[in-house]
Amino acid sequence: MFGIGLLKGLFTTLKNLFGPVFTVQYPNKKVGLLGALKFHKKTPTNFIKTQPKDFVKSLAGLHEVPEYPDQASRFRGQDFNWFEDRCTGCASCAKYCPLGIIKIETKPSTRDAKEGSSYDIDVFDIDIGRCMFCGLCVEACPFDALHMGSGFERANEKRKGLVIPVDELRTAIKTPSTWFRPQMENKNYRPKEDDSEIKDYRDIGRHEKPSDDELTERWVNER
Amino acid sequence: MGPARDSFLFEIVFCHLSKDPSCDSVRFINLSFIPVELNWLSFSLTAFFWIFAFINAALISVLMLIWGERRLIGKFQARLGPNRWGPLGLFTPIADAIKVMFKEDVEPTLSDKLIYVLAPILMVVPVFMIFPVIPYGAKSFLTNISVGVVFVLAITSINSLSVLMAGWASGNRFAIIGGIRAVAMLLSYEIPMGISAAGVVIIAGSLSLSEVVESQIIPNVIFQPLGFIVFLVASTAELNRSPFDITEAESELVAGYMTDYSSMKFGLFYLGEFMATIASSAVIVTFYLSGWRGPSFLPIPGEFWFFAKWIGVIAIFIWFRATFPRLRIDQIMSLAWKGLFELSLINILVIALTMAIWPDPTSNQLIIMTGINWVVFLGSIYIFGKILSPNLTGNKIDKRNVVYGLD
Amino acid sequence: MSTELVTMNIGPIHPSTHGVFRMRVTFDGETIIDAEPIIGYLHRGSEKLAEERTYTQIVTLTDRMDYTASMTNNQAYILSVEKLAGIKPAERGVWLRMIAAELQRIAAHSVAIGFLINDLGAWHTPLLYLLREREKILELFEMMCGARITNSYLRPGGVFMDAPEEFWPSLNRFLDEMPERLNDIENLLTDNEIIVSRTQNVAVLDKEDAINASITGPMLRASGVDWDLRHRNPYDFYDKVSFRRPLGTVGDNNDRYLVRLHEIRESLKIIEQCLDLIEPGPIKPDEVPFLVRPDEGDSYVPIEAPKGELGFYLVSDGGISPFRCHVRAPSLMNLTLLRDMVIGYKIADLFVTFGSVDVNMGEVDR
Amino acid sequence: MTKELTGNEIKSTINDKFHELIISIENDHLVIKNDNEKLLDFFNSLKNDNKYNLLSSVTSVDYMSKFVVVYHLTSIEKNESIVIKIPCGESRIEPSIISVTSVWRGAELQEREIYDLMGIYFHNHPNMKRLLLWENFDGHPLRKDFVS
Repeated sequence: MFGIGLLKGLFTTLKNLFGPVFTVQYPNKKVGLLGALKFHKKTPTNFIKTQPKDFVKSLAGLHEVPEYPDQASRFRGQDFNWFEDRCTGCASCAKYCPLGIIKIETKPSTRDAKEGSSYDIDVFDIDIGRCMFCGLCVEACPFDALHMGSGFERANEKRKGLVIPVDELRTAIKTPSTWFRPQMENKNYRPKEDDSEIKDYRDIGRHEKPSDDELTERWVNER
Repeated sequence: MGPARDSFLFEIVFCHLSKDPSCDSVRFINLSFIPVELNWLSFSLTAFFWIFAFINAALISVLMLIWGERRLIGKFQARLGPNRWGPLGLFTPIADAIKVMFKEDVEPTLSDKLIYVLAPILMVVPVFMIFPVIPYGAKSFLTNISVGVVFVLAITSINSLSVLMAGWASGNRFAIIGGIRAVAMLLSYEIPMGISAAGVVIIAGSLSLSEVVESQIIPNVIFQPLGFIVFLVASTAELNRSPFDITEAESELVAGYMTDYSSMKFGLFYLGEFMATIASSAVIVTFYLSGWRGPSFLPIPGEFWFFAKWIGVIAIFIWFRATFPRLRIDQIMSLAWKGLFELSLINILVIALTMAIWPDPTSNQLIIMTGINWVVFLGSIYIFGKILSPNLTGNKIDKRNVVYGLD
Repeated sequence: MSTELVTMNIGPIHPSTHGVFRMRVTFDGETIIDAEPIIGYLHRGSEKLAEERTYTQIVTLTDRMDYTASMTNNQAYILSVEKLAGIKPAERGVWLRMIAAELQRIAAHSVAIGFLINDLGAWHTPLLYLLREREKILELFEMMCGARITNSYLRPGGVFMDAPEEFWPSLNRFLDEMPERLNDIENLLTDNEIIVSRTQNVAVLDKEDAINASITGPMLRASGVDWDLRHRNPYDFYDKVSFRRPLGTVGDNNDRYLVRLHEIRESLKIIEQCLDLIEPGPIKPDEVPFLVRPDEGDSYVPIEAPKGELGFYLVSDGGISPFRCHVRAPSLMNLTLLRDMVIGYKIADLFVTFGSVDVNMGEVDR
Repeated sequence: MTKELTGNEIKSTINDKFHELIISIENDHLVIKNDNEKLLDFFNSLKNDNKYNLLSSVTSVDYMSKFVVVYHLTSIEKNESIVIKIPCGESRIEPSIISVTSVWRGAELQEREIYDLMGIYFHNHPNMKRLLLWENFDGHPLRKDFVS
């Protein structure tokens, strides 16, 4: 009968009206008292004492707490992580970059006795304004020195600000993504968690190919 | 001065201004300061007060509706809707309004300047005139004009002129097509709307909106469902709301007749459309949902029932918008002329016949009449569904499924 | 009564031209009497750029062609490279890329259906329901390869990295939930009288015309031609899985919608079979170098992308980058008959037909 | 599995009267002479007699010494595919070839694209204009000697 399809449609939307919402309110969401307590992990009395202003706000449902979308550990983020100790200045990354946005300048090492076997890096600039985050530079790095980052909040007003200079790469907090670094996944390392910062390049380790037994262990027994 | 003072709302303000002895009984507190000789002054002041109050109430209700529509559609679509600005996003429409006001006001070179400016005004002003005649409660109405039904139908049809003016004056091809579509559609839907409203008038025996409400012992939505459906569909079309939003048709005509409008001129169209939704919902509540009448055993004022039903009808419009795609112009026209027009005629015929048999129905007879109306309603919807569905596309609509490739 | 024809430029900036497509349309009142598609607003010269990139680097270019179906673009390109360079892919890598490609097909068809219904004038509701499901697929992709749209997941010989452990339970959950969501979509759309009356018997395309105009993919199958390259020319391991091919009966807009909807269900079945058949092992042969250097020659491997037959014609001169890289873009071919399909119908049908063709301007212009 | 015919197999399928058009038989394709009169007959016979009804792809390659137009044809009924290559424009001055749009409608946009990017003119094409680039664009970018 004419109209049955329309009614079916109306009931489908009605069903969704009372269903869950799928919005993720990045970067922050407004919560009421219960949400605030849950987020801060505090008892009500403690919350009033420590954050009286937030308490009042939360009563009106206006207290803001940060909310981030779930992020996979392989997420190819914007801030590159680079370990200078590992980098030999071979410029593989610069060669494999499809856009040629990595600029490397080296000079013979002053530290190493054998001249020529190692280089000091003077310039290692990555122009992420043109980067498409394909990760080929990371894939090409033979010494696991360059990693994709896990952040994604590098918006800038000027194009110059989109170039990551070598000094920033040296000093930045290192929370690399596990893109093309299976050894980090095997260690259950997850970026974007509280203790995920990697201070020493040795913590990363080098990737060794898993044996067939290990693979069977991992994939077959799993399912 | 006479008819205006029939109104309770008018009287209560008037009597607190004027020392007129005739309204001693109305006053709560005796603060009146204007002597009887200056009654014209108190009269004017009262009128200005109510004009001010009604226009502002209408504007605020539009802001509320914009917020409510966006929130509710968001929920229908399994997302949140606006929630950043103010608690639950309540201030979002205010931010919208400020943004619209401060936008650059562009007038296209090819536009017909005078008509271009007049059109948005004509969109908004008539809608304001509906609110004073609606009976919000047993005594809460501003004026009870004796031809309320005709007045309401006449006023709501003015906006088709405004849409045509806007479309024509813009000098934009999208806008012209939108305007032409609007005229074709709005004029067509006037007819079933008027005829189904006649069914309401026959039952009430009066053109006054208060009488219409008083007469609904059984709400008209139950008493004459066919008329209600026709009126609901026709007023959805009158409001240019989905699934009849071909005049704007975002995916076809960008924004239809208001493609070239910007700034507050666009804001006025926006305002007019939402206000028309509110006004039409109030009309539907009055005509078919027994207005302010509620279950009499509950000690709740009639105004509450009116507003509850009002919000309910608006929610139904929003629900339609969240669910239905748009009809095509030829389907819309054939729905009006091949479907709703006949259905409204059937409705008025049945109502008139039953009223001729029982001119002064008792409650038992009313129940029998309701039964007859429901039988006619289901039967005619079924038959017209059979006849109409092939006519909508000009081809037969069949239930179709895919076949699968053979191996 | 004398009437005047109106010629309008629809696009490149228009809400429902799916990007930067432009049509110069002549109307007689509401009826279309001529329509000329004008394209090129998103031309980025991918084919020329490919001539100065290595074979691995071109993978990143293919992502950006049909940006709603990067995985299948990768697949088409990689298959062509593998044929050109004689690389035998690793089995697990092939299974992984089949899973990825079928997930991508679900995502691409979701977008296609959602925007088709949006072109019909629905206020984004079905679109958002479908994008909600697509979002889950994109999250799966993010787990697999760290990106959601521009995946660059495939490499000559397989994929660059095995799927992580958390991928499999998520995929299973998705496979469990999706059929129910599809039922919701069907309830909302398939029997809806407005949609049915808007789409049935509009823009009918018959078999011979469709084949003659090189139209492929769901559009060809909606016209009733049983031509699915996964079935007729099984690349990867499509010969090891079984699936049905939904075909239309009339070839109108409604059939094109139905075929896409049912293909989503078939893709779910294929993924389930892949999950049963996938076995541990290397995801890429060890001997494939980072710099692929094929011998002189050319190769063309067509695959069934969500939009139709997608193939990369690669010519090698023995160097590290292709001498010529041509993309057989299904979106472009499917536009061939747009003019013939819409003439005589109403303005509103123009956008619905364009939506049902399901073109992606990134692929049309390349 | 779609059968990809070798050069010899293609030669044996096509009508004998077109054998004179064959320049060379390669491993997986046939090289055909750019003969404006007979080419259309040849393609018509491929479509109608040999049932190669789906024109998968038309493209062209600039080998510096010559341009080669490559046709990938598929038969839906027989599930076979063939490749035909036609060299043209040895002098690099206004290379041209007959359009197959009248045989396969699907060539319409692809031939326009080739004209746009490679500069090969197709005779008898209903609408031989640039497709992707704008009207006054100077040069044809996919040519190897193109300098921007």
